[in-house]
Amino acid sequence: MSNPYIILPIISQLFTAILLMFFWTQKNTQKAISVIMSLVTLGISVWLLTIVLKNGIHVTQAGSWEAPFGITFIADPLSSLMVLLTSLAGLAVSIFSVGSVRNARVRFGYFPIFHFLLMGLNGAFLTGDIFNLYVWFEIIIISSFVLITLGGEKAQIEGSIKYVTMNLLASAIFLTAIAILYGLVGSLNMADLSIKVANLENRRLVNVTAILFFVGFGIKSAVFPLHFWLPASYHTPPPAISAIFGGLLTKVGVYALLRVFTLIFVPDEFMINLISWVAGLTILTGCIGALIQNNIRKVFSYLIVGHIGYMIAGLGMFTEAALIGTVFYLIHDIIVKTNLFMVSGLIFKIKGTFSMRNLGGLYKEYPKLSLLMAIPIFSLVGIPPLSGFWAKLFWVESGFAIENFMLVAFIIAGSFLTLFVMAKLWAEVFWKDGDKLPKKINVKYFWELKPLKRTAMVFPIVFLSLISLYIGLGADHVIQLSTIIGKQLMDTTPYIEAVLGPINESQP
Amino acid sequence: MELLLVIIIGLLYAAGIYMMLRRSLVKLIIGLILLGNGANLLIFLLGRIVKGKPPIIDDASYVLAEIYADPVPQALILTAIVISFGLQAFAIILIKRAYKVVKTDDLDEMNATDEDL
Amino acid sequence: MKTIIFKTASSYLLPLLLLFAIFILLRGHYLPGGGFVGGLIAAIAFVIHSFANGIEKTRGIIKFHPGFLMPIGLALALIAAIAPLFTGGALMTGLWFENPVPVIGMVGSALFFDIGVFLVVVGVTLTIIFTISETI
Amino acid sequence: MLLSVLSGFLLAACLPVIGKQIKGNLSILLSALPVILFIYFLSFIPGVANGETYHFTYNWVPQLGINFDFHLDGLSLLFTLLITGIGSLVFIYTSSYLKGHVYLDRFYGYLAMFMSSMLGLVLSDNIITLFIFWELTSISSFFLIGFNNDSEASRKSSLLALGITGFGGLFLLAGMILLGYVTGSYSIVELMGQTELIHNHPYFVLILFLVFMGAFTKSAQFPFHFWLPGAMKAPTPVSTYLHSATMVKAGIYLLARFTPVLGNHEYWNTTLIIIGGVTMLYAAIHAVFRLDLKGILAYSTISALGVLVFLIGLGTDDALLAASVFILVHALYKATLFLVTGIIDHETGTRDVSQLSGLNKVMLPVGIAAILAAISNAGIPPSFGFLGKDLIYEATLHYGDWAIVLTVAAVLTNICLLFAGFLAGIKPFIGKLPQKYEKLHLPSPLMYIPPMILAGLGIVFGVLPMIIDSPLIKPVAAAILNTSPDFHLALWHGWSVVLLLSTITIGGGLGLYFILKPSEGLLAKATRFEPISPMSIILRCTRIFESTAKGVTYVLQNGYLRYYVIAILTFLSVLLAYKIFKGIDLYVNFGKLTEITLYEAIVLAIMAVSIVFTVFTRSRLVAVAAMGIIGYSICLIFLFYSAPDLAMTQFSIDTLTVILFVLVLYNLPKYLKLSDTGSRVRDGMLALIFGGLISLLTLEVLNEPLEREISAYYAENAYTLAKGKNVVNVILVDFRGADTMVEIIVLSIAAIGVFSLLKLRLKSIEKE
Repeated sequence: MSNPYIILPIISQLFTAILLMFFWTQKNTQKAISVIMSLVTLGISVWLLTIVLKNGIHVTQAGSWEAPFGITFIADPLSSLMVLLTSLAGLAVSIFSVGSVRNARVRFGYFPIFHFLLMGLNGAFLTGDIFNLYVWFEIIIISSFVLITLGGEKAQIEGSIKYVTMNLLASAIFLTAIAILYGLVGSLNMADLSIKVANLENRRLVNVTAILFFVGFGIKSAVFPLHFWLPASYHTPPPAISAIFGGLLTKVGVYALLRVFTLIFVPDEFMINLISWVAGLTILTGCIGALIQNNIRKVFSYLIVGHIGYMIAGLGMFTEAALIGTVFYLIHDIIVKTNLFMVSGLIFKIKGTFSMRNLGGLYKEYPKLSLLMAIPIFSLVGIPPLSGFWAKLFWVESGFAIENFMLVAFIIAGSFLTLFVMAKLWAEVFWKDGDKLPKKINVKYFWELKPLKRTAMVFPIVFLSLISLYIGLGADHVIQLSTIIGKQLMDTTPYIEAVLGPINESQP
Repeated sequence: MELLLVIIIGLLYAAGIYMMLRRSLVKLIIGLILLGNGANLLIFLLGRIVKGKPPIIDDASYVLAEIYADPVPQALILTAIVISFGLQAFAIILIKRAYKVVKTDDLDEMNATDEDL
Repeated sequence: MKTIIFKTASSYLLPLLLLFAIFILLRGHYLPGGGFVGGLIAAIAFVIHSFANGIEKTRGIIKFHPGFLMPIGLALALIAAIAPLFTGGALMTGLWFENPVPVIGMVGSALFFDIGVFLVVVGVTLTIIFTISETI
Repeated sequence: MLLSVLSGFLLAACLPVIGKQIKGNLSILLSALPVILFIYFLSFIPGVANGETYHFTYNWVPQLGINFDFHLDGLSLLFTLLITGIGSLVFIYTSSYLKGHVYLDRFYGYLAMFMSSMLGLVLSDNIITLFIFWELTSISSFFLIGFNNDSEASRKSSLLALGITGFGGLFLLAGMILLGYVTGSYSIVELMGQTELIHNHPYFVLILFLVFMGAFTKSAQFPFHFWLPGAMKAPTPVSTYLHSATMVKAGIYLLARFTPVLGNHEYWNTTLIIIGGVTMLYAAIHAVFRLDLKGILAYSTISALGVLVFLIGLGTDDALLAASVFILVHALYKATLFLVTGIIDHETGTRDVSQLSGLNKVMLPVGIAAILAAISNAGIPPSFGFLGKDLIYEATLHYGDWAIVLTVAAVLTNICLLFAGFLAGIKPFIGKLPQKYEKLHLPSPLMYIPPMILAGLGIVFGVLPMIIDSPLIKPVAAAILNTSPDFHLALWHGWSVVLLLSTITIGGGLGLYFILKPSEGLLAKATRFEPISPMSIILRCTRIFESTAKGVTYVLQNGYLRYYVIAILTFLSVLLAYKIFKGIDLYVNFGKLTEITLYEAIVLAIMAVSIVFTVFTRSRLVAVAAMGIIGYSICLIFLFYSAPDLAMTQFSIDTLTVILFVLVLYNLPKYLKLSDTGSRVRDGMLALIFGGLISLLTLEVLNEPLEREISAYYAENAYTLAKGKNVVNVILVDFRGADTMVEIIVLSIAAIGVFSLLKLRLKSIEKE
């Protein structure tokens, strides 16, 4: 059904960013605007998901040019869900930024860029046009470049060079893939592509294009062996920035993979094998990488890689149940990873370091905060019934059903390693006696901050923790939602029909 | 002509990749730019090239004449060029900043973020 | 380079080039050109001026930081893009005035959009170039 | 019912808030919860004794068929009573044991959480819910073992325990899901009806393996037993509650519960007999050499668990009956001994048996409890333990061909266990009281009454077995056997081989007790075998794994950007090459190509030369200039092939890029020749291969016909609908205006980025 207002999540973020640029020098105004507008966007996103679930897929054709001639924006359950998750994480990080981002960074455009980034994410989720997707990706890339280098510290620059290079390489590959796709079928609308690619005779070229897309998106979602930029860079910027990166950026890649490999290139046996192996090795590299790290943010970075592997594994199994699992995990992962990076920021504020060796005694000094932080930590592990657990049910069962024991083994091994890593982290950071550890100087500690700032740092963690508790304990609702999405990923006819109108059955 | 363009595109990709693999940050950025140029030419070529028929409707008529160059790839490339200009400008400035902070453009001196365990 | 001739020439060149830029902007819908190229030409006009007279002078002419052209341009483009939403149409649906305007031709939301592009491009280019020149 | 299971979680959730108020003497009030629950579950006894079972269903995730389905039968009832009963005593005991401890509230929180998880575990009919509670017990155990979190040993032990049980837990999860997949049901009751299907399914062995891994790790079976002695770092109430009476029996519960589903199969029986047998002997012998009271008890617990697994493995009616009785017997005496140990530790400050003796003189009631427990453990009549032991021998003696071997193993185990029990329960209390302990006095009754109750029950049940015979034990056996057995517990069975064996056991054990004196030397001898123990082997494996992980990560994440790029491109090239060359049919359709004119050829030649220049020049500025020429050449190509807008844009962008480069490179030093020839050749090869692949791909795409539906639409409607004549521009601002909108945003962001990158300087306080 047609509805021009589905692009409001994009517009409201863009509006916010432009507004913020007008208040370039007023840092307090900027903070207020950011939080208020994040709330507004959250409201819009809730509205969007509600109407999509109620009335089916909503579409708008930019410029009123009918598809496939203009650019289509489409809100199906998956994309509206992603928009909602972006807004949730966005609101949390916006508040967290108020407490934790230094004024110097605010004066140099932190908030506008942050909202541009969110706009880019929303755009990428809502667009129904492959080239437009590329353009949104570029927004995401450039704003993340700016955010990751904002401050210009040595570590930031070194990390960002890797980040920038890999992402530009990914863009180039993505663009190449689009070029070939256009050269083959002469269309850019994804629903249209879905039909046209399915009708192409030269399957080998289709396969090659699919590989290019896989690698392009694979770099962005950091799968093995394309993930190297992530552990090199995610721990370098300020925690608020890591939080939004860790929670959302790689997930756009996953979203794109899900979208493209269910809608345009339905995986054949070769692709399934490829995706499965990549997924398995991603889980393994990520989790063993996390095992040996000392910097807590690096631990989380590696775990991002490992857990991306899970989601790709769901795609690799390519059954409805496995995709439901992937969607469920996507919801969980965005909330929890964002939260964990904020937790790391809070820990840093309290102790002045990210190094596990030099951390300790948190449980003794801040028992209530520690219990709060335990929620995301153990949710990530998937201690049942917390949120990380449920998706595994789907994957393991699918794995058995299609006799892909390798992936089951990898998922189990990954879960175990995650459990161990997080338990170790807990023991080191929270339990260990903190009295004898070196103290950092020249840091403004948590207890020296104004109460407002402290609240701004703690509240978003509470907020997201409550959500992840809800995902875990109220799993039924989330599973219902994931099921709807999983079904639509397997059966794309409603998507295509929403964009192009009813498909004539007689056509091949 | 297509054949020559195909070779040039291959060369651009190869040169871009080769430059990316060097140790100098400046070469790395140049490599990325070459890669971008290659991709743009690729879109252009794969939209099938037509000589001397720009997609501009002449004064007298209301629609384009029969044989004309495909305007879609042109629009795409235009967008791509502008976007990559933004990214390149940023990357170029990054060289400057990196040089200021790290005092070299040797990429091998910029490994600290992977090393601290 | 900063000869008197160049200085004088550039101060005449500036308005001329700006005019040319606006011309390119407006005719873009019919002939090669458009907001983007127009913006670049305008920016180059200022850059030439600054090479001749120094950045301080050029900034004196513009009065405000060129960076502010960006939000203004973006806002203009955004308004042009979402104007149809208020009447229930889709994003970027063309809204047109009834009658053509001399020189420009048909005036519609697309033109405002192109002007937005123009402003952004000028703002961006000048910001980048000025910032670099200042920090050399 | 749901409330009764979850009440512990609720209590735990409340404690952070109200904990401070009840930290003092009020903490004993918390014991009310387990006591109430105990009474609640007692009320089920009459019904269950009559063969009824109770079922409660509360929806949770009906989508997946995962709900709180609670099923209460004899087996569950026995366990719930143990959990709440011993739980009550432990709660009471703790209020005195940890009196005034700063974190007493947290401790109670964990205990309550554990109790709830355990209740959920034994009551769940749904195997996934069962697994959820299973994992929760592991986690609460992690927190309890690590309770003294300042000590590194304590942290390590808790990690080890979580590592092992969590590892097994995931296997169990897989097993449960697989069971659900095979049978289409997550309900144990329903699974019982599908035994046939499961036994004949090709995945049966896999299911067995997975379930066994879960059970063995949790119940500390060989070779995964070693986490349990480590877990003794926890405060004694925890050892009592979790690591002897309840949690470690979860594995036993699981095996018993699944006996009607998976049991009665050759693989099932053999595996369990072997693992159980090895565990019971191995741990029993180990127990003999320990000096630390808790160490002795830990190993004897492992051994007892081995006995239980062994009995379930035997699988005969006798054996399962013996198992049912032994679960209770063991819980009673072992909990007593642990509580007593706690008291000794609390009062004397040591747990070294060789240091302890004669404590009866200062704490008689404690001594009585300990001695009674030791008697029950030894199986000396008229204790309940005697009954248990009898039944075990009964079971082994009637097990066909292997009866003798199995019986000998059981006797040997029991001898060692008896010894261990005496060492822990009797040795500290008799003999001469060392001088340093003369001033000791009796602890608070809150501490010595609980063990006395437990020990007392051990005797009462022995003398009057009918109290528990049909109300409790029979339904348990019925649940495990899935039929209604016919038997009666009795202390005296008449003269028989079993009695003889009991006598041998007691005699042997006593003999050992009088010959073997625990000493450092003995312990040292035993530790010499440490390097080949499963613990060392497994820990060594994990260390090897960790160093491999380190190695692999170092190699992969080596910090050199170019290797990352190489990895990506190699991956991509291999895949592309594989697909392109698989069934290659490259051809060039010359008819379709446009002709080459001279000036175009010249432009392309210039371009090629510039590319080479850019790559190989030694000067940055030359490279940038050559790059600029490449850009201008592209601009010309655009111009030749009908793209004036593109040409204009390319021209201005190229100029700007070059200007930027020149401004930036202004003060950079010269290129250095940084890479050696080898890597140049390698990179060159890779680059050429990749470029070549792209060229091949392009050629092949060019052969495909291109549909132009979309551009045709634009050509037709650009003027009529969009009122513009420059179609490219119309596309940019109208047809695909959204792209342009985004494009100018990209530019703005880049400008902001450039601005902040060059202007922003952080003060040192702002660097984080």
